[in-house]
Amino acid sequence: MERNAKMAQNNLHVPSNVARPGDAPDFSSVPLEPAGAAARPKIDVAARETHDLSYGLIRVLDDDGKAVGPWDPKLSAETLRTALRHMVQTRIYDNRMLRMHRQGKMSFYMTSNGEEAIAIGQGMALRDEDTLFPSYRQQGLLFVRGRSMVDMASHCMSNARDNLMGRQLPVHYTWREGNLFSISGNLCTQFPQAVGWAMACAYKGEEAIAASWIGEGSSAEGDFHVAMTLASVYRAPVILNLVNNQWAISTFQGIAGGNETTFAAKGIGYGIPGLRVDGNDVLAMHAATTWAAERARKGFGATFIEALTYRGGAHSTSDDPARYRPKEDWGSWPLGDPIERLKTHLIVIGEWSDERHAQMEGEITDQVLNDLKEAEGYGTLNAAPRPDPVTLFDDVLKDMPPNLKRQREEFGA
Amino acid sequence: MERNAKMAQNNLHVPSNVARPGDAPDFSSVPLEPAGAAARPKIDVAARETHDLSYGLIRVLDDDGKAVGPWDPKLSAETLRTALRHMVQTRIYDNRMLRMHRQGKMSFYMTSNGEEAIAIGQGMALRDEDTLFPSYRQQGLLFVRGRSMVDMASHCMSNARDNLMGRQLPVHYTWREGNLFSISGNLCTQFPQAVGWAMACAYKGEEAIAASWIGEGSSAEGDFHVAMTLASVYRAPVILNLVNNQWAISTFQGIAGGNETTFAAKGIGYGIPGLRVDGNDVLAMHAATTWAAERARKGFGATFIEALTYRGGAHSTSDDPARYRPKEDWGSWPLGDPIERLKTHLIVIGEWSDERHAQMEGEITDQVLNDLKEAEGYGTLNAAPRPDPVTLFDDVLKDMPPNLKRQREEFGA
Amino acid sequence: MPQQNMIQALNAAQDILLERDPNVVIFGEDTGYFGGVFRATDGLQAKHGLQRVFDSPITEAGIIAMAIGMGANGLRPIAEIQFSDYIFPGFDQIISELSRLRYRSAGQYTAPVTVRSPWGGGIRGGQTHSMSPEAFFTHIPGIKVVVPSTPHDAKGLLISAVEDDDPVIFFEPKRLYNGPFDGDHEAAAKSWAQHSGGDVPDGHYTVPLGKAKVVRAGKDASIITYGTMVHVALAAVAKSGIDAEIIDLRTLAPVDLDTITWSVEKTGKCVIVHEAPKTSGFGAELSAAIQENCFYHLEAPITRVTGWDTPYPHAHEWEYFPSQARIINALQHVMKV
Amino acid sequence: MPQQNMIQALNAAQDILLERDPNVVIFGEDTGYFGGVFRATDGLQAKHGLQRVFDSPITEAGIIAMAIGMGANGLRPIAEIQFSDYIFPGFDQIISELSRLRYRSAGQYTAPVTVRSPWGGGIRGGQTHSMSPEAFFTHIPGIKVVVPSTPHDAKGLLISAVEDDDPVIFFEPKRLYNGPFDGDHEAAAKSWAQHSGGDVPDGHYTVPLGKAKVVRAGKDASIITYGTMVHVALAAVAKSGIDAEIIDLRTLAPVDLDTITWSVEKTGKCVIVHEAPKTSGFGAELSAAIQENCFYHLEAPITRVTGWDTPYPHAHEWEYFPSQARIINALQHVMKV
Ligand SMILES: Cc1ncc(C[n+]2csc(CCOP(=O)(O)OP(=O)(O)O)c2C)c(N)n1
Ligand SMILES: Cc1ncc(C[n+]2csc(CCOP(=O)(O)OP(=O)(O)O)c2C)c(N)n1
Ligand SMILES: [Mg+2]
Ligand SMILES: [Mg+2]
Repeated sequence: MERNAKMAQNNLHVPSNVARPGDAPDFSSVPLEPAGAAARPKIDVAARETHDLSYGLIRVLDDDGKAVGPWDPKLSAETLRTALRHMVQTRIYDNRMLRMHRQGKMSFYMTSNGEEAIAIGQGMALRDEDTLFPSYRQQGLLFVRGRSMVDMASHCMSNARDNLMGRQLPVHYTWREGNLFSISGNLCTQFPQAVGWAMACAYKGEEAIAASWIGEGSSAEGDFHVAMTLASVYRAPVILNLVNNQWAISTFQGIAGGNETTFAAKGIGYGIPGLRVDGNDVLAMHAATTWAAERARKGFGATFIEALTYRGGAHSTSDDPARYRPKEDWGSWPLGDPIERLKTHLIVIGEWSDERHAQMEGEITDQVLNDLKEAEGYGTLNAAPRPDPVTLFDDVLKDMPPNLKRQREEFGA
Repeated sequence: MERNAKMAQNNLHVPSNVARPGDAPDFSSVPLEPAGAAARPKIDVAARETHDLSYGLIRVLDDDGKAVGPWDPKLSAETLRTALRHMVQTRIYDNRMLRMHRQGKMSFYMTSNGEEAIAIGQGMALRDEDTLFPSYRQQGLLFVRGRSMVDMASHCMSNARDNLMGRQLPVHYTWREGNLFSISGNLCTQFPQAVGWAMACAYKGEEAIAASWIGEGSSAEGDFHVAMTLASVYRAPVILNLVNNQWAISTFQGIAGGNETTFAAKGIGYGIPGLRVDGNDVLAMHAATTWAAERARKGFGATFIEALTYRGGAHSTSDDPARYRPKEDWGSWPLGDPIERLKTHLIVIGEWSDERHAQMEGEITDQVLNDLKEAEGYGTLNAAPRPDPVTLFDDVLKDMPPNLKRQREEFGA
Repeated sequence: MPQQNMIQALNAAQDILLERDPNVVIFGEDTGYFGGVFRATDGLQAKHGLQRVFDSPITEAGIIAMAIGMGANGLRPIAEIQFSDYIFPGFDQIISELSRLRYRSAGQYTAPVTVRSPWGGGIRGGQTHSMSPEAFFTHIPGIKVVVPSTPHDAKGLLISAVEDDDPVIFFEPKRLYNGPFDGDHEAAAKSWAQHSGGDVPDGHYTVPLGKAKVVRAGKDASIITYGTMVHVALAAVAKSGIDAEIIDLRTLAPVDLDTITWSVEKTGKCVIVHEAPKTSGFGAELSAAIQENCFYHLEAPITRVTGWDTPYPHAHEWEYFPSQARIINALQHVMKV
Repeated sequence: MPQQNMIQALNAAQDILLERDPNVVIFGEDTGYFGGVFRATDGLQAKHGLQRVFDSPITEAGIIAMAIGMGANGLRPIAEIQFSDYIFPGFDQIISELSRLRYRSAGQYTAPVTVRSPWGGGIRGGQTHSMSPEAFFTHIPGIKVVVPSTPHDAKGLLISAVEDDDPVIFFEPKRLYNGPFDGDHEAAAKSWAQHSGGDVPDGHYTVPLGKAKVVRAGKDASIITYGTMVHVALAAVAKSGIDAEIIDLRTLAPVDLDTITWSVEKTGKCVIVHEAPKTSGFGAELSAAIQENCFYHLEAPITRVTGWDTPYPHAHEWEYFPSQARIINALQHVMKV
């Protein structure tokens, strides 16, 4: 009784306005600003003047598949086809890897279904010497930078060819040659590290910059604030990206604060321009990144970009989204599928066709199957060969310390 | 040679635009918005609509000592005289304590010279049941809540009457009876704790709220962001205050990000209204707090208040400001001395006089001297009595664990 | 008696706590609607309401800080940290705040917070889902540290922890959630239904904090361990032919030194087993304390079997995770003397 | 040889490092214009420029993270954490990131970061300016931990630390900044000018990491210690009439076990001294390792003299700080056997 009396007046507000299993998907709060409507300011714009950009939505591809407005990056058809190829390859690779996970060939996997335009559009707008600090869901960056799928899959299967010696969970890539930093399993830690990296670029007088990605859920970590503060204070040449795919495992963006504001608007509070961009529009992502990169290279400092998108699949192979969100919700996402949208655009401008698309998909599928098969030849999580176990004692410090030497001996090496 | 070539092109931006010893103080960037100009929105205002308030400055007392504009809290002369008394008492207490520190009666001290209007104006706008989570520089709150100076000084001298048993550095007060939380030496940790406290108020259906204070320097800590995020997501009934006194020990507010934005503007990025208030105007501080408290109590959630002020003295007894800022800079601070401003106002409205003021100062000085003397009777840091040393083993856990019992025995108890 | 796995036991404990005390609240990443990535709060939001079991933003510092504020204000929060590898953004709030609040305020403010966190290795989680960071917490005055090894103890200890007026860090050996695990990763998974530790009484009961349990009596040597390693040690001893006593600490801080010294004085030999890296692991404190207290009874050097001094590897998990073979070796080593 | 106090020695080391390597950068709270609250970087910004020695915002997480990013990108950062009590907001960046970067990237990325931080008690700093958190860091694979006890060693070790390609946590016993302190807080302060450890050569030299130093040879017992306690132990031994050997570890991780075992095997008796709380302090690891390696030479239980298992108190600092008397007691205790 007393408990119930107490409960009756509980005034704690807990956000819960999201469609759950059994409900119809509800995306009424997604801003559908018309493509081409957002202004494109000068790169030296004051953060305060990006107010409208941070609450609106930068879109280039309109509903008819045309590229419109001041943010149109005017990419060549060749470049657009390359983007499409990377996106399709990412999707196919992801989905094959998912299947290989089910076959027990790796311990874990995470797809980027639905978010391909972000990594690809942004990756293509950067230079090779720019260093990337992604989260675990921007595998598209590796395709843009030309990493071999054999190597990628070898890492994921922790096999003898894994450039990380079996030390990391799948999809936590590192690729120094391609200037892709070590992906951490700890959320958001890379954000301020990217700022430090960028500061060192400025210190050395280089033109190279850094770019980092986090999810909207991760933005609640203290490291988010730390990164934004450092980027602002030292005007670091860095692009700080937040991928708002609406979900953080099972929690919706309202739990990360998205009910009360846009994420992009947080930038302004640091004196950093905030851009909210249609994350399923590869042209918009490319354009925003080009703008931000130029700003960074010219010494005007950081840009904060929120990419609005939807997580198409499960969080990872460890969860079942049917337990926390409506089935088939991805299909009703109002910003569509990024691959379809670019494909339509290319067709509309007469540079692509359904036939060519089907042919490309076929080619890529063959190549993915081929490469994954080759990778399997170097072993899988549960089938030799794999990295020599004694290497687990290496790389703790540059030179092996006495305690580890003793332990390696005890281990039997 | 090579080094110099490298140095020549170093593009790292480090803020340094502040007057240093030998320079004339330069406060040209302090916004001198006319008193009364800022609008006073409804308490359910959307955060975005506080844009102008977060970049401007809420002021009530004008240059002639008149209270003007929609933020005038219209306090009675009696209330104003009480505020003045608290402020003068805080100043006198602080300065006597500083002297006692020099006499070796305590290990450390921190004054709030110049910032008295903040603790007093805000404290008086809150209710007794509201819980306060201050930093170490809002001792004025204790005067508002009626704590005895004998007890305050006894804590600072770690004597036998210290309610913290000598366990805390001076000025790190705790006073449960007065609903003043335990002040931490670790910066900004109290900010998210206050949010949790406020959430519990809502959970229990109480009308009580929480309020917390940090310095502008401390706002760079991750806990700042964490507090703002939680307050936003759960619409916690809390007032989050940032005291921008321009300095964090030796670093100026540009190092905390203040060159690129106002601190108040950060609120908006969380969907929390941001108010920038003249921190040396006790009426403005009172009014802003009243507004925020009503907002919190009515279920509209948190408010973020930046109080613009100037640290009149040293950071603490451990530093010498002459090494890092111009001498007598406080005197040129354009927002004046909060005590002088309230005194002038009371005189202007015919409720005070120089004579009464001098008399009050005399009375307070007597009382301070009296109380500090009485406190000394309970011991000082270096003169008995002091808390029984064996109590150092108490209160680690509710019941003393076996390891501590053994250690207490070894200690000789 | 009803059979439950450890997740069910933890879920039942929380259900009972919510039921009995309106001040109990539960929050953490994914703990609300979804019921936690390991399902330990499954169904509790639906049953007890959105305001009592809810999701938090992804901020471990915030989870701890919010728990402190709520706990100081009369609630009794159970805060979940999704993996103990992710507790470190909240470490400052634990060490500087939660653990010291009672002391620095001389008892005026206290926060009866329980921090639950899946802990330890054995699930192929790589370096960020496998850590055993208990040693750090045992070095912090002002908090208690608990690690259960069975569903029965998990429920009873969690109820004790939440009802305790001090902050408790409650580490859950995630490899034991679904069944006892004896270190043989190639064997078929076992279920708690076949294990006496899976007998979990209905309703409210407690297992006291600060009391170790002799899980196997023996006279030749003492094995001091906790968590998953209890089961690995049991299997190792069964194979070793050595009549070793096995002590499951259950509470690491304050540790039950009486039971430990009683056993080691009897056997004169001691092996300490844990998953965490050796250097400055909790085994170091155990070894030091045993040696201080049982010096004249020791017939062989106290030997530690631990994880290596490296980050927790992914592919080489089973070369890292202390094996039955390593425990048997250590037993033989101390017996050789 | 020139006489310097420890601050001057640290300042000189950093000056030399800045001079020799354009990639060395220094930052932290108040380290720039002001030169640090303890003045360890005094004058360095004026001499080397705003971009090489600068102030950071008050974010220890940011200081470490920025150092990681800069260090991975070719710089050699010296990051100051103003008090080691305040290192914990940066603890996650140290344990999850800095310490693991080399390992998890299989050597592709590394960050040669040195974190300097005033450490330890004895200055009436209360619970937030007195901590000795070294044990936490010795439990983290992938970082080195250094604690000097003289100006000479401070300079030589700091140069080694910064030139080392691994991350180093460099704890500075702040009570020793201005002079050797033997625990007698009532005696007049001593100056480094009267101490051989205050002889600090000009210019570049190194003291190797990982090597302990016998600061007093003796045959009756071994005292293993570091930091301020080296001086307290020296004074205690002088008064005790016991011919104890005193080993100053200087590097705690990786620790110089060879020197330790060599000494303990010789004396058969061992006292470990540190300021941090006893339970799971670094003394636990030392005791465990010594007992593992010197079991058959030990004639008495290894004894720990440490801070109590409480937060560091303010008024009762001298009841907390391990005293000469407690060390003498411990020595007598191990000798009684
Ligand atoms: C510090 C930390 N806390 C918690 C986790 C567990 N975790 C992994 S992913 C995830 C959700 C992240 O969501 P978001 O940032 O939105 O990224 P998304 O998965 O949507 O790309 C959580 C809670 C973690 N990896 N690190
Ligand atoms: C976590 C932490 N880091 C560093 C310090 C050391 N410190 C004490 S006060 C201070 C400056 C704080 O400045 P600000 O927040 O502006 O407050 P103010 O002193 O101006 O009132 C610093 C760096 C600390 N106490 N805690
Ligand atoms: Mg997300
Ligand atoms: Mg300040």
